[in-house]
Amino acid sequence: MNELARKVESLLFLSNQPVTEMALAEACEVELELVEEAVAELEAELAPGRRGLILRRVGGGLILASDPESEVAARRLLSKPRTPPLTQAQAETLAIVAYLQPVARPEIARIRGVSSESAVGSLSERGLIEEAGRSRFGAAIYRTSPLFEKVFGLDGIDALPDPTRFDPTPDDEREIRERLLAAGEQRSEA
Amino acid sequence: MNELARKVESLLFLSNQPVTEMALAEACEVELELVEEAVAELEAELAPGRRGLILRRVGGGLILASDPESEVAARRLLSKPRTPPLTQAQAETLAIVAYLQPVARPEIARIRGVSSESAVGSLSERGLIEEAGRSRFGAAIYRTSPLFEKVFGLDGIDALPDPTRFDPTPDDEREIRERLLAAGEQRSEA
Amino acid sequence: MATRLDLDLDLDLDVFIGPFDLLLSIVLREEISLLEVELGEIVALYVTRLEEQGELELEVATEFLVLVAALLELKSRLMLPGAEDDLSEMEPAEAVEELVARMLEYRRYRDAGRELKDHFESQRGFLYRSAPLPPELRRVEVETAEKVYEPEQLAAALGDLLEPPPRPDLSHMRATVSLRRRLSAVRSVLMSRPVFDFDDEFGSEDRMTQAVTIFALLDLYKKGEADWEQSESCGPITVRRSQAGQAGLAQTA
Repeated sequence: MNELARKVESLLFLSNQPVTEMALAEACEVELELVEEAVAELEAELAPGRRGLILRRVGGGLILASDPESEVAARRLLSKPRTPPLTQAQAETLAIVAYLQPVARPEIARIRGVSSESAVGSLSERGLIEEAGRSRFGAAIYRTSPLFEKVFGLDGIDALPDPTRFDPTPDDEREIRERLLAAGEQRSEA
Repeated sequence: MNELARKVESLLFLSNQPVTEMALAEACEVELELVEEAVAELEAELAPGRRGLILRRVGGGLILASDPESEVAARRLLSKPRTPPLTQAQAETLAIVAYLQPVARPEIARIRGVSSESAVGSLSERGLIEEAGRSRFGAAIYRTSPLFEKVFGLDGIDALPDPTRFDPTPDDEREIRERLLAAGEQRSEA
Repeated sequence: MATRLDLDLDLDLDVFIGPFDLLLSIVLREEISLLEVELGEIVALYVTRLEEQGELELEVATEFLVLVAALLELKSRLMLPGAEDDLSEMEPAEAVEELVARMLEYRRYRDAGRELKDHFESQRGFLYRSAPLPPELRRVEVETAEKVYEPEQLAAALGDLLEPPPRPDLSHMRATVSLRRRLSAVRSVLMSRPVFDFDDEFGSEDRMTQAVTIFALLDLYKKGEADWEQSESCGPITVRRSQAGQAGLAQTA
């Protein structure tokens, strides 16, 4: 590998975000064409099956990733699955997704009365909720995952307990949704 | 590269900490000897000057590092300036902690002749030393941290230069002794 | 390391005037007792000299300070009651040995520090990756996952969300009282009764309403519609419809 290809490999190794060829060229203070050549060389070196690393193009940039073949071993070595207690924001968000699923992100925000991005993000990252498509307006729609049912010891979503403090009239799900939205609107006005 | 060597490379890529060969063997569910062979293969592949990555033995384990050749470009890309060099006070204090660890703060002060609070503070802040409890008299006791070994590229504390290298020479001793005692004589003779 | 021990410092103390190293030899020969030497003054002089040379970085130990610190320790041992017997017998040679040992010990770490410093520089080109694990490795695997959360937590959270929020507490906000309304309130009383006692009519209102009513009275007085009097401070206020006010009141009505 030539010096520039080595340098590109170093830079991609150190960066945990995708890096564009332009950014690589600027960092190495060379012409873009040279970087493109170097990337091609590196790409050939890291072709699947050759090394433990692979070169991926993600969102217009380049990123090094580990070979998926090693995932099981990596999990054994590194994975310390975390199941920390849920924060109130996470519990509320998860409850909304669990009881109303599928539910779009703006609806979660309306019910909680606050933007719920960070809670949705951490629940997705932990694999408790997952995207189930997009709404007509392009908003992500969420549902709970199979992992959710296992970590809550639920035999299916129907096994969720009745919401506590909820009056016992046999309200249907639609009514819960409306009541949640109504309460949420009052919250965001307050 | 064979499959196991590729796997080892993947695992080292994913881990931010040095990994022992034993841990690699357990993760890959193979015999230690096989991992050692794979590491040898990887070591040859990543010998300095061949790739952008270098395999290093640090802190009792293996870790991937970028080639120092790409340091300037990497700092530019990640906009990470170099940390300042060690000051003399920090270097002396670090030497005392490294060679005498665990060592209490008053002992550091006794050797250096000055209270070494700020040096101890900045070394702790840099993560190079850490508290390892309290002495009977309540003084903080320090030792070097795992980061120290990583930053200094040491495969464990035993890899520090042999302390006898710093033994004062008989000349040093004679010089000091004369300086302490001879002034009066010289002057009275003069 | 070929750095010579630097002990050059001119002293001007009560017991001694001259260079520090001379004092040191004299002390070590026990011609002056260490107990009589003001070590603090010596340090102060040394620090002043460093400052004059623009080198004042107190964290930087120098052999000079190591030596003074060692002397200080010897001196404090001399001053300890009871310890004196042992130490008064300390031969000058022993004190010298102790000082030499301390100086040599310091040199050892000074030199090791220099080497560590160089080593640090030589290693700074190696950079390590610090990236979080990919998300799939941070997650619990479905197959091995166990129950860790209580579903009741979700039921409770949803219950909280179903509860409409409590009505906002507005007690900290001041209710507004309209001057116009108070004007018409006073006028309507004046219509039915030409003379009245303020407290009888408005004493049951809250303080704010009473205050605005007083403003209304002031306004009516200015317009010539009403007179009022209070014979003593904080006493009753008598309000009286004025002659000139008749016409106005009639109009308003």
